[in-house]
Amino acid sequence: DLVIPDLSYRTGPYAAGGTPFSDGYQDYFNLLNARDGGIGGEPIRVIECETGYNTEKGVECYESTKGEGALIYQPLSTGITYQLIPKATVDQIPLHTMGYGRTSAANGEVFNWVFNYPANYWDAASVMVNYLLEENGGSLEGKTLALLYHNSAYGKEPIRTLEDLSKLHGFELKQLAVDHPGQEQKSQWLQIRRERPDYVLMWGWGVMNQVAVQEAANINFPMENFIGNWWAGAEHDVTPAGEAANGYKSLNMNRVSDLPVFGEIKSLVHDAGNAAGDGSNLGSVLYTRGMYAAMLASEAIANAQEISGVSDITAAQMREGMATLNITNARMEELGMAAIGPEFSVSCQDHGGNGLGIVQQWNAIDKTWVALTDYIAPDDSVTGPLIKEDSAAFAAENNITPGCL
Amino acid sequence: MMLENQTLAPSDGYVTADGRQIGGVMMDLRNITLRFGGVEAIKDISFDIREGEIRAIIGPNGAGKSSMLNVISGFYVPQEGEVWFNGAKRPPTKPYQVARQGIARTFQNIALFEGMSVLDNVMTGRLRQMSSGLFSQALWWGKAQTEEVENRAAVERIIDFLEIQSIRKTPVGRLPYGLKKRVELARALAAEPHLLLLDEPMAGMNVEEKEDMSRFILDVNDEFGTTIALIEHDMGVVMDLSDRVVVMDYGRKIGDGTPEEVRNNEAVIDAYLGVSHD
Amino acid sequence: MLDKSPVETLLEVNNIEVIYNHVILVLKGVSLTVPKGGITALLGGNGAGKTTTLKAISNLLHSERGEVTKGSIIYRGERVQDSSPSDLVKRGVIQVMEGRHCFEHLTIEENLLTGAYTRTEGRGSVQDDLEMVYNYFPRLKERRKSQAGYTSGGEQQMCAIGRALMSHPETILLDEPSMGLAPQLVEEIFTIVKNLNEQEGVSFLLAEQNTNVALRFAHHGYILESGRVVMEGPAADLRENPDVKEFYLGMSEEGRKSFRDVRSYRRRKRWLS
Amino acid sequence: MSADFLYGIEVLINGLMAGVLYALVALGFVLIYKASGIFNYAQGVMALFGALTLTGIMSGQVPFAHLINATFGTHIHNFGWNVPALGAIALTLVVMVCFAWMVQKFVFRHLVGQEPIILFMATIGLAYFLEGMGDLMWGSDIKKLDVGLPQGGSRWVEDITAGLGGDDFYGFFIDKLDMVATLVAAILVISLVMFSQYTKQGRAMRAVADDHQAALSVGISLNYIWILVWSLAGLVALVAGIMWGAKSGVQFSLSLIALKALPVLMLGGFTSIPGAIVGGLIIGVGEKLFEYLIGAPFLGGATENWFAYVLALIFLVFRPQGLFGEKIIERV
Amino acid sequence: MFYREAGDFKTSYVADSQTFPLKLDKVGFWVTMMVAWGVIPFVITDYWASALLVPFLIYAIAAIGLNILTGYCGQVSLGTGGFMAVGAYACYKLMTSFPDVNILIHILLSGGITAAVGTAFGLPSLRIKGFYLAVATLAAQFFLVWLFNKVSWFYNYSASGQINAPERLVAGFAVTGPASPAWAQYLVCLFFVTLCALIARNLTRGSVGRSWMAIRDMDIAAEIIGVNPLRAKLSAFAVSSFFVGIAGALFFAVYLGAVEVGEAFGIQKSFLVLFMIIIGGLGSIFGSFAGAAFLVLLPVALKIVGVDWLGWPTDLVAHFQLVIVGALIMFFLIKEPHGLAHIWGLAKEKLRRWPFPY
Ligand SMILES: Nc1ncnc2c1ncn2[C@@H]1O[C@H](COP(=O)(O)OP(=O)(O)OP(=O)(O)O)[C@@H](O)[C@H]1O
Ligand SMILES: Nc1ncnc2c1ncn2[C@@H]1O[C@H](COP(=O)(O)OP(=O)(O)OP(=O)(O)O)[C@@H](O)[C@H]1O
Ligand SMILES: [Mg+2]
Ligand SMILES: [Mg+2]
Repeated sequence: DLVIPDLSYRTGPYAAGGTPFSDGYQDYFNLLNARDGGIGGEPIRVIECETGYNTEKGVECYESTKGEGALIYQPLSTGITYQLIPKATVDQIPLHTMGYGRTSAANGEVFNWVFNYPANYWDAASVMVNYLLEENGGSLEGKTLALLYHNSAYGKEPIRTLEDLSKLHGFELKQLAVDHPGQEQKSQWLQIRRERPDYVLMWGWGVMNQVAVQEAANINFPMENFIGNWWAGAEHDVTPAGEAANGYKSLNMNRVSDLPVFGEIKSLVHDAGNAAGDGSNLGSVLYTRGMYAAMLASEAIANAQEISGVSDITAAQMREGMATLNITNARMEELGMAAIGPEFSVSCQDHGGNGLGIVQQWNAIDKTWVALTDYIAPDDSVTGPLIKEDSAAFAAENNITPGCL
Repeated sequence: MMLENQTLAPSDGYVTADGRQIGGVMMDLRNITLRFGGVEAIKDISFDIREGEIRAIIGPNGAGKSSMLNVISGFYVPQEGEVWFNGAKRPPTKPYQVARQGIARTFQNIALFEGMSVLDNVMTGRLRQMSSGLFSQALWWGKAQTEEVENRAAVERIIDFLEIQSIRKTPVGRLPYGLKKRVELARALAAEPHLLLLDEPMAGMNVEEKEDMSRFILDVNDEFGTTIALIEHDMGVVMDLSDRVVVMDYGRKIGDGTPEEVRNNEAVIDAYLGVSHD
Repeated sequence: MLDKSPVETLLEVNNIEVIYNHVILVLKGVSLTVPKGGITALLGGNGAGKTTTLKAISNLLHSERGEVTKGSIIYRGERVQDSSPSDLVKRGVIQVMEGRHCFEHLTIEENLLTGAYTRTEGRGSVQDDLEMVYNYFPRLKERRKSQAGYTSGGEQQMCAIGRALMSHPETILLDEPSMGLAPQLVEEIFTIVKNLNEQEGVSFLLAEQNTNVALRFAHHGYILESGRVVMEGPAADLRENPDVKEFYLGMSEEGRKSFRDVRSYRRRKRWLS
Repeated sequence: MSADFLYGIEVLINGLMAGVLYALVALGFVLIYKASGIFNYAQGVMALFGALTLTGIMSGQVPFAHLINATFGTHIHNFGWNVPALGAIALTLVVMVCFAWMVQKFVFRHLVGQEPIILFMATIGLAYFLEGMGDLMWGSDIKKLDVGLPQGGSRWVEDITAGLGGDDFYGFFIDKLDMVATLVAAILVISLVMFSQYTKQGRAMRAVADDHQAALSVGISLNYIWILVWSLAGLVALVAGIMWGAKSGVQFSLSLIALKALPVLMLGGFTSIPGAIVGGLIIGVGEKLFEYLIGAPFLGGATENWFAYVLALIFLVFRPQGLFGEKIIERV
Repeated sequence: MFYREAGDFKTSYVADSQTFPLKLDKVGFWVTMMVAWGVIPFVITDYWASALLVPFLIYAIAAIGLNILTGYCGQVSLGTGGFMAVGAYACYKLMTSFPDVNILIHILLSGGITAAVGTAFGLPSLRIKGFYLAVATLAAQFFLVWLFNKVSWFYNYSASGQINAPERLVAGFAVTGPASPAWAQYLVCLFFVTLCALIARNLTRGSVGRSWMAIRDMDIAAEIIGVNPLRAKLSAFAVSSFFVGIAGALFFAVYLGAVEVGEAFGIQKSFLVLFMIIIGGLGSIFGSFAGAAFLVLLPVALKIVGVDWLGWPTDLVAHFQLVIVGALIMFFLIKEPHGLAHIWGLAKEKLRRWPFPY
C-alpha cells in the first residue's frame, strides 16, 4: 500500500488552521480509496499523527511513521519543516512544503528531497507587489507599504524580498513585528493609524490574523488596502470580526469555488462515515488547500507509478514522480477541480513551481471569498537570485555539492 | 562620655557569686535604640557581656529581648547606638559576617532547616570552618573530601555531647519540639562560637528536659569557655544559671546585676516577677 | 485513684491510635475523658503525643498527613471523628494551637474577629466579647492595629487565646499556653482560664509542659509518655505522687534542686525501666 | 500642540486601557492567591473555558459532540436553539460555580497545608485538564463571541479631539470595547475590595491565606471559603474571557493572556486587589510608551512582552513585595 | 525482608556519606549503568533515540539543573527555556566560529557561557523572593528569546532566523547533523547526563549543597547562621544554568539539529522542565530523572494506546492526553506531594519494615 503520513495539528494555538487542512488532505485520499481503490490500484493508507504545531512532537511523529514506508511528508509548519529537511534528506523521503517552509528549497539541486511547489513566500511577496503595481497604474513610487509580520522565522521570510522590491519600485517599507501569539496589537495598529501607510501587508497565522482584522476595522483602516498572505486568508480569520471584515483581501495559491469533487467527497466519503473530521469544513479555504495538496501528492504518485512501472512505489520513486510532475488545466478539470491551481511543472532544478497566486476578497455579507484576479506571476528576477544566494549558503554550510540526483 | 570610661576600664577581674573569675568585656552595647516604624522596641539601652560569663536577659513579653539579640546578630540595624565587639567598634556588618566572627545563636521560634536531616542541619553550623571551593566539591576531590570528614567528626562529637545520636539521619521536620530545640543548640555549637546567644532555649520543656538543657549550657560554658547570652522566662533557670542578669521592660533597661540584686530590685518585681520568687 | 464524682462526661477519647504519613505510629492507644466544667491537664515530655492527641480531637490531623486509625472520639455522646473542624467549633470545641499560629497579615483586632467567624449573633455581642478579651489582655488593646506578624511572642500567644474565646466555646483545647510567656503572664493566663472555667463554665483540656502551674489549676491530670497514658488521677493526687514530684515538678526529697547542680545528678524514670 | 506629543498622549491613554484588560485577568489571580496562597496558573485557561462555555451555550452547541460522534457514529452538533446573551452568561456562571465546587472537592481539599509550590503545580495540572476538557466539550475551532458589546474606535472621541493638533493629527483613538472594559473592571474592583475588607467572609479569606491550620482551628471552613473564591475567580475569568474573546474570537490563545497578567501581578503585588489595577495601568502604559518611543523606532519592535517583565522587575528590586503587596514578614 | 539496612554497618564517615549507602541500591545503580552504557547503544533505533531516549536524557540534564536552583536552593525559576536558548545559541556560534574544536568542548563551553548569563539574571534573587522571583525570571525568558530572534548575529544572518547544526565528529563518528547515527547521539547525551548527575550529587552532599538547602528552608536563619546568601544563591544560579546550558546545547545540536528560538525555547519549555522536577521530586536527583521520564514517556504512551490500539481520532486522543496528564499531575500531588522520588523512598521504607508495618 501507499503510506502517507499526515502530520496534523488539531489542538493547540493553530488548531483552527490545522484542522481544515488535514480534513481536506485526508478526505481526498479517502475519496481515491473509495472511488478508485487507491492510486493505480494500490490502496492508500493515511497515518495521522498529531503534532500540535510543536517541533518535538513533529519529530516524534516523523520518526514513528517513517518506518512504515512513508512516501511523502506534508507537515504544514515551518518549524517542523526545518527539522525534517536534513532528516528526510538522509532518510531519502521527499518533503512537500506547499507555500511554507524553507523558500530556497525551490532550488532542487541543493534540496534534492524537498519540494515547495506551487509557490513560496518570496513569490507571495512579489505577487502582492505586482498586484499593487497593477492597481496603481504600474508605479508604487512614493507609496508606503507596511508589513505586519509574526515575529518568527515564518513571519520574517518576506522581508528580504520586500526590501529588494522596495528598492526596485521606489516604495517605502515599514516593518511591524507582532509577538507570538499576537493577541495584543494595539501599538502596531496605533502606529499604522498615525502613519497611514497606503497598504498593509500581513504575514500572520493563528490568532494574530483575527486580531489584526479586528484592529484594522477598529481604526477604520480601509479594508481593501489590507492584504494578507495565503495563511491569512481563511474563513476563521475574518468571521470573528463580523461585518467589519468586509473587503479584507488575501492571497491564495488555489482557487476556492464550488468544485465538482466536493460532491463526490460528500457522497463517497462523508456520507459513508469516513470523514476525517466532523465534515463541517468541506469547501473552506484551507480544506480546499489541503485537498489540493493531496491531489498534488496523488498525481505525483501516479506519475511515479508510470515512470517506475510498479504500483507500490518507494519513497525514492515518489521523489522521481514529484521531480517530473506536470499539472495541466486539462488534468485538473478531469479530477473535478478545474483551475484549482495554476498550471505548472517541476524539474530537477526547480522544485518551486511557477509561484503564481491570486488575490481574493472577503465578502462578509455572503460569507464568501471572491477571487479578484487571475493567477498573477511573481517577479522571478527578484526572487531568483535570493533563492540562489540562500541555497548556496546552505550548501556551503552542510558540504553539499549541488546537483541533480 | 561617661559610659565609655565605665565600660573600657574594667577589662580584668570580675568575680561571680560562686567565686568564678570572669574575663573582660567582650560585647558592649552602647545606647542602642531600635525603632520599627512607630514602635520603639529598644530605647537607649546599654549593657555589656563579659568573656566567659552566662548573661541572662529577662523581661516581660514584647520587652525587646529578642530584638536585642537580633541587633547583636546584625539582623536588625539599630537607628542609634554602637556595638563594640572585642574592644573595637563594629562597623555595619551583615549577619553572616557576624556569624563568621564567632557569634552563634538559636531562635525563639525554632528556625531549623526543615527539609534537611539533623546531621545536615548541624553540619550547616560548621560553614565557618569549611572553605573548599565549588570546583573541588563538584569533583569531590582533595580538600572537599578531607574537609567533609574532619568536620563530620567534629559534628559527631557535638551530637554525642547533646545525646542526639539516634536521630542523626531523621529529617528535622518530624522531630518533636524539645528535640528540635536541642538540634538547634547543636547547630549553634557546631560553629564553635565565642559568644552563644540563646533565645528561650527551654520554652516548652518539662523539668527533666530543662535540667538536661541546663547541663548542656553549663558544660559548654565550662568546658569550652563559651560566653553565653540567654533569654529565658523560667526564673528558676535564670537565677540558677546566670552570672549577671539584664532586665528589660517596654524597651527600657530596668535592672542589671547579679541574680541576687535583680531578684530584690523593686522595679523588676513590679514589672516582671510579680510576686517575689521563692 | 479514679475520680468517681458523677459529673457529666463531655469528651471521651477511647483508645486511639494515630499514624503520620502512613508509617509513623505516634499514639499507641490513648484514652481520656474530659468532664463538663473541669480543667483536665495532659502532661508529658517532648514528643509524648500531647499535641497529636489534641489535634486528633479537633480533627486537625488531616492537613498534617496524619490519621486516627483506631479507637473513637466521642463528644457529648456523638462520634465526632468524621466531622470537620468547623463543625466542631460550631459545637463548641475549639483548639488553641501550639506555637501561636496567628494570622500574620491580619491586625490583632482582625485576628480576634476571625475567632467569631462561626457565630451568627449580631455585631453587638461580638463587639462586647471583643471588649471582654481586651479586658483580659490589655496589652492586645494597645496593639490592636498592628499586624500580628510583628508582635512579640507573648502578644501572639494572648492573641491566640483571645481569638479562641471569641467563638464562645464550651470546651477549649489549649496547647502549651505558657510556652514563652513571662511568669507573671503565665499566672495571669491560668487565672483567666480558671475564671472562665468557674464563671462561664468553659471546660478545658490543657496540654502543658509547665507541670507546676498546670497541676495547680487543673482538676484532673493525665500523664503521657511515648504515646501512652502512663498515669492519671486528680491533680491533687498527682501533685503528691513522688514520681511526678521528681520528674515533672523538679522536687526531690530535699526540696527543689538548683539547676546549677544538674551536672552532678541525673533523673531516671523508674516506671519506664 | 504638536502631533507627536498628542500621539504620545494617545499611546498613553491606550496603554491605560490595555492595562485595564490585563488587570482583569490579574484580578482572578489575586483573589485566589489572597485566599489560599495558591498561585493559580489555570486562571488563563479558566477565562478560555468560561468564554468557550458561553459561546457554546449561546449557540446551542452539544457538549462533547465530537467524542459522542466518534464513539457512537452519530452526527449530532447542535441543539438548534440560541440562548440570549444574558441568560447564557447566567448559565455559564452556574457552570463556573460547579467547576469551583469540583476543584475544591476533588483537588484542593486534599492538598490543605501543602507548600505553595505544590499547590502551584496542582493548578498547572488543573490548567492542562481544563484545556483538554474545553477542547473535548466544545471543539478547538475558533468561535465568535458576540454578547452585544460595542467595538471599534469611538468616532465621538475622535471628532472632538481632532481639532487639538494640526493636520497631522487625526484625533484620539479609543476603542469602545476598552471603555466598557474599564467600567466593568472599576465596578469589579470596588466591589471586591469592599468584600475582602469589610465582610466576615472577606476577613476569613485573608485568614485562610495566612495559615490554613489556624484558620481551620478557629472554625473557618476551608471548603466553603475556597469554593467561594474559586467561584469569584471564575466570575472574573468569565468577564476577562468575554472582553478578550470579543477582541480576538474564542480559541486556544485566549488562555495565553495569563502571561500578560503575570508582570501586572508582580508589580501590583500578589495580594492586592487595587494593586492589580494600578499594576495593570503601569504595565500597560509602560510597555506601550516604551514600544512607541524606543522599541519600534530603535529596537525593531515587538518589545512589549519582555519589557513588561523588565519593568516589573525594576519595580520589584525596590519593593520586593510589589507596590501594594503585603509586606513580606521577615522575622526570626 | 527484601530490603534491609540492618547489618549494613558503616565503619567510617566516608562510607556513611556515600551516594548509595545501601547495598541493594548500589547494585541497582551499577546494573542501570551497565545497561545504559553497555546494552542500549547496541540495540537503539532511530525511533527510540529521537522520540524517547535522547529527549529524556537531555531533559534530565535540564531538570537536574533546575532542581539545583529550585529544589535545593529554593529559587523558583521560569527562565529555563531562555537559558537553554543561551546554551543552544552559544553552541551554534562556537560550532560555526571554531569548526575544528571538538564539539564536546563546545558543549561544555556553552554551559559555561550560560552559567555566566544565568548568574547575571540571578542577581535580583538577592532581593526578590518566592513567586515574585519566579515571575521575575520570566523577564529573562522573554528577553533572551527576543534577543536571539532580533539580533541576526546570533543566527549568522540567515534569512529565516533558524539555526542549523552542522555536522561535527567525535572520534570519527558524526554526533551532530542529520547523518549522525542514533547510538552516537545517545552516547553523547548519556555522557553528559552521567557527568552532570555526578557533579550534582557531589555538590549537594557537601557544604555548598548544605548552604543551598539552608537558604531554601529558611533564608533569614541561614544568613544568621553564617551562610552568605549572595554566594549561595549566585552559585546555585551558576551551577543550575551550567547544566541547563548544556541541555540547551545538546537539545539544539544533537537532538533537533535545527532550531527556532521562540518555538523551541519558549515559555512552555520553562514550564515543562519545572513540571518535571515537581512531579519527580524537588531536591532529588533521582526525581529529576523520574520526572523527565514521566513527562517524555507519558504523552507518547498515551498516544500509542489511544491512536494505535484504540483507533481513536488523533485530535480526541490529543485532547484526552491533556485531560489525563492534568488529572495525573493532580492525582500524584494528592497522593504524594513530594514527587515520584518520595513515593519511591516511601516504598523502600515500607519494604524495609516488611513484614512488620510499624
Ligand atoms: N506531621 C508529623 N509527621 C510525622 N511525625 C510527626 C508529625 N507531627 C508529630 N510527629 C511525631 O509525633 C510525636 C508526638 O508529637 P507531638 O507533637 O504530639 O508531641 P508533644 O507531646 O506535643 O510534644 P511537645 O511538648 O514537644 O510539643 C513526635 O515524636 C513527633 O516526631
Ligand atoms: N520586625 C519587626 N517589625 C515591627 N515590629 C517589631 C519587629 N520585631 C519586633 N517588633 C516589635 O518589637 C517589640 C519587641 O519584640 P521582641 O520580639 O524583641 O520581644 P521579646 O522581648 O522577645 O518578647 P517575647 O518574650 O514575647 O518573645 C514587640 O512589640 C514587637 O511587636
Ligand atoms: Mg522574644
Ligand atoms: Mg506539643
